[in-house]
Amino acid sequence: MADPMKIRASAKEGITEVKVLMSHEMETGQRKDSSGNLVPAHFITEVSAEHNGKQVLAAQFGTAISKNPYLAFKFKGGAKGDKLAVSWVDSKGDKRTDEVLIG
Amino acid sequence: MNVQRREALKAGGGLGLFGLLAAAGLITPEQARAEWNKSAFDAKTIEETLKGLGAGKPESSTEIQLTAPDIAENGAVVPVGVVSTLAGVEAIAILVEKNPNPLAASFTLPPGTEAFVQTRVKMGQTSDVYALVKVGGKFLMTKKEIKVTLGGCGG
Amino acid sequence: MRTGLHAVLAAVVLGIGGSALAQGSTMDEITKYREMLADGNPAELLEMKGEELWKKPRGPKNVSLEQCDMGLGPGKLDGAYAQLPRYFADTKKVMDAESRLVHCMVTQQGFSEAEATRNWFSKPGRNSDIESLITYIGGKSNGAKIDVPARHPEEARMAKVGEYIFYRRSGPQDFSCAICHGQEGKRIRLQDLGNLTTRAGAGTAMGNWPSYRVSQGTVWTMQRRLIDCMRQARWPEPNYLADSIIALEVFLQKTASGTVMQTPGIKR
Amino acid sequence: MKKPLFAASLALASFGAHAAGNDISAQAEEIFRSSFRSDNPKYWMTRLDQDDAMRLCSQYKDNPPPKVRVQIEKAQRATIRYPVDGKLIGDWKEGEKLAAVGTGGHIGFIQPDPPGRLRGGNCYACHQLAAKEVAYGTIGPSLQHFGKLRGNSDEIIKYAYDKIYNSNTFNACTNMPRFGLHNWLTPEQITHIVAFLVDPESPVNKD
Repeated sequence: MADPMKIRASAKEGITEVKVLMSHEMETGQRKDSSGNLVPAHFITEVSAEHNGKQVLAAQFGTAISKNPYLAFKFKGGAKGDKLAVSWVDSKGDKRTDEVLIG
Repeated sequence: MNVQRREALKAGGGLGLFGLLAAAGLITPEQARAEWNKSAFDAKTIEETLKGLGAGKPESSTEIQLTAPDIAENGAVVPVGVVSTLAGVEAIAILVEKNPNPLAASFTLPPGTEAFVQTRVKMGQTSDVYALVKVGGKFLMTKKEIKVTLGGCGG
Repeated sequence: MRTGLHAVLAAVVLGIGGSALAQGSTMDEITKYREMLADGNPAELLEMKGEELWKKPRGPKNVSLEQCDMGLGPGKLDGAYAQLPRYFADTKKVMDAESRLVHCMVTQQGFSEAEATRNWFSKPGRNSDIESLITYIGGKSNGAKIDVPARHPEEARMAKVGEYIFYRRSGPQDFSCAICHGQEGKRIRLQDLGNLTTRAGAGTAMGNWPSYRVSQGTVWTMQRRLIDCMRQARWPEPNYLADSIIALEVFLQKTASGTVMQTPGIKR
Repeated sequence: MKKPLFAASLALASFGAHAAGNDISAQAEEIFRSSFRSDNPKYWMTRLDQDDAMRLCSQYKDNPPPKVRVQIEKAQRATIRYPVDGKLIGDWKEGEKLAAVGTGGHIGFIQPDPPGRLRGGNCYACHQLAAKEVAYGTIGPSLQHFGKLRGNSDEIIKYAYDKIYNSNTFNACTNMPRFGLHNWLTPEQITHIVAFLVDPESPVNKD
C-alpha cells in the first residue's frame, strides 16, 4: 500500500495555500536496472484536491515529475478547520487519499 | 478518511480518478475531467504536445511568469512554478522541450483557484521550459531556459 | 612554489579574475534553486514513516523501539542525535546513531543483526526502515546543539583515529577527506565544500544530515554519506557501521560541537 | 580495464621507512584496514596501499617540512614518462571531452561503474577552463586563458604535461591527483588535455 502524503494547508486573508508531498517512485520507464533491463514506467497520473468536498484542483502528471512529487497551489476561501483532501492515482491503478484540516 | 470514499476508491477499477470521485458523489459529473491525456503526454515534440492539449499556436504573454532558477544543481529535481496576473485562468501546463516527452504536468483550475502552481520536474539536459496558460478558451505561453549542471565527484 | 617556473605561473594564475561577475550570478541562481527546494523537503515523508516504525511493535519480540536508549535514557529522543556518537557502558563501545539503533533492533525487538541491517539504504523499489528511522531520530535533534566533547577515553581515542583517517591519502586519485574538505571557501563543480577542520564548516556539514539527496531521490544517513565519500575516492566500501566510519563521525562531531542542527536537510 | 590502476605507484622505489607517527597511527591504520570486507577482490584492496608520497603527505597533513618536500618532489619527477613519439601536444577536442568527464574508476558493491564507463580527467571539478562551462570548481586555480596568457612554448607545454602526469613534481602533497603515475590517464590522453590548455583554437583560449 502506498505511503501517506504530507499535506499542509493554511488559510490567510481569504486565500488557502496548499502544499503536498506525495511518496512515489515516479519511474520514467527509461531507467535501466543493474542487469541492464528497462524498469517499466510507474508514475502518478492524476491528482485531485477537494475543499469540503468541492474540487479545487485537478492535475495530470507525466513521467517528468520528480520522485516524491511536490505540488503547491492556492484557492480563494477556506477557513481554519475546513477539510482539505488530496487524492492520487498512478499508472498501475494504485491510489491514495489523505485529508487534513486547514490550519 | 471517509469510509464510503475508501470503499469507492477500492471498487474503482478502470474508472479513472475523477470518474471515481464522481461515482462516489464527491464531485459533480461536470467536474469529472477527461481521462489522462495520453496523446499529449506521449507527444515527443512541443508542437505535437500543443496539438494534444488542443492549444494550437499559443501567443507569448508577459502576464505569465515562470518561477524557476536559471541553473539547476541537479536535473532530477528542478523546481518550477507558474503564476499569472490574468483573471479567469482555466488551465496551466508545464513543458520541457528537450525531455523525451515534453509535457510534464497539466493542471485544471476550477473557478476560485488562483493562477498559481508549483511543482518539481526532471530535466535530462539544459532546455527551454514552457509555461502554458489557458484563459477564456485561449492559450498563452512564456518560456525560459534552465541550465542543468553536473556534480563534481563523478557519479 | 618550489621552482622558478612554477612561481611565475602561479603569479599569472592569481591575476585572473575575468569571470568573477558572471560566476556571482551563477551562485545566486544555485542559491535560488536550493531555496525553492527547502520548502517541501521530501525527507518529511521519511520522517513520518520513521515515527510510525519507531512506535510500532515489530520483530520476533513484537515490541516497539520506544524503550530504546539512544544515549539520554530509554525513549528519550529529543536532542539525542546531536550528542552521538558516544560511549555506551552497556556495550562498552562508542556507537553512532545507526549502530545504536541496530543494537536496539537486535536486543529489544529480536531481529538478527543481518536482518536489521539488510536494507540499510534504499534503492528504487526497496525501502529502508533504517533510513526512515534515522530521519525521524535525526529530526528530533533539529534545533539542538551538537555536543560531542569526546571526554571519555574511548571517545577521545576514536576522535584521534577519525582524524588520522581524515588525512589519510591513498587510491588512484591520491584522495583523502582533507583534499576536498580541508580548505575554506572552495567548491567542487558548483557544490560548496565545507572546511571540516573548522567548527563552522564541520557544523554546516554535520548539522544538515540526515539529508534528502535530490540526485538520489532519498535520504542519506551519515554512514551512507561517509561510505559514499570513500567510494568517490575510488576506494573499496567500508562495511556498514564499521569503526572507521564511527571514528570519522566522532572527529567531525567533536569539531562541530556548539553548532546548531538543522535536519533533515536537502542537498544535491 | 582490469589492470590494477595502482601498479605504477606500487613499483615506486621506497625511500624512508614507515612514517614514524604518534602512537595512534598504527592503531588507526589497523582500525581503518579492518573496516573492509575480507572477500573484496585483491586489486580493490591495493587502492588502500600508500606509496611514500601518500604516507608522508598523510603524516604531515599535506604540509611537509621543506626537506621532506624536496625529497618528495625529486622522487616524483623521476616517475614521469613521455609518449613514445615524444609529442606532448595532442588534439584539444579530445582534451575538451576528457576535461568534462568525471566518471570512472568506481569499485565496490553499492554503486560500481557500469561496464564501459568513460574515465576522464574531471578537470572542471576543480578548475575553471572554457568560459561556456559555468559549473566549475575552485579547489584548483582558474585555468581559463591558460595558453593565451602563457603562450605555447615548448617549456609551457612540457610544464603542463609534467604537472598533469605527476603534480607532486612541482608541489609536494598538492590536492591534484597524479594522473599519469596512476595510469588514470594515458600519456596520449594527457597530450590532449595539454592541447586543450594551450592550443589557440581551444575554447580555453578562444572565448
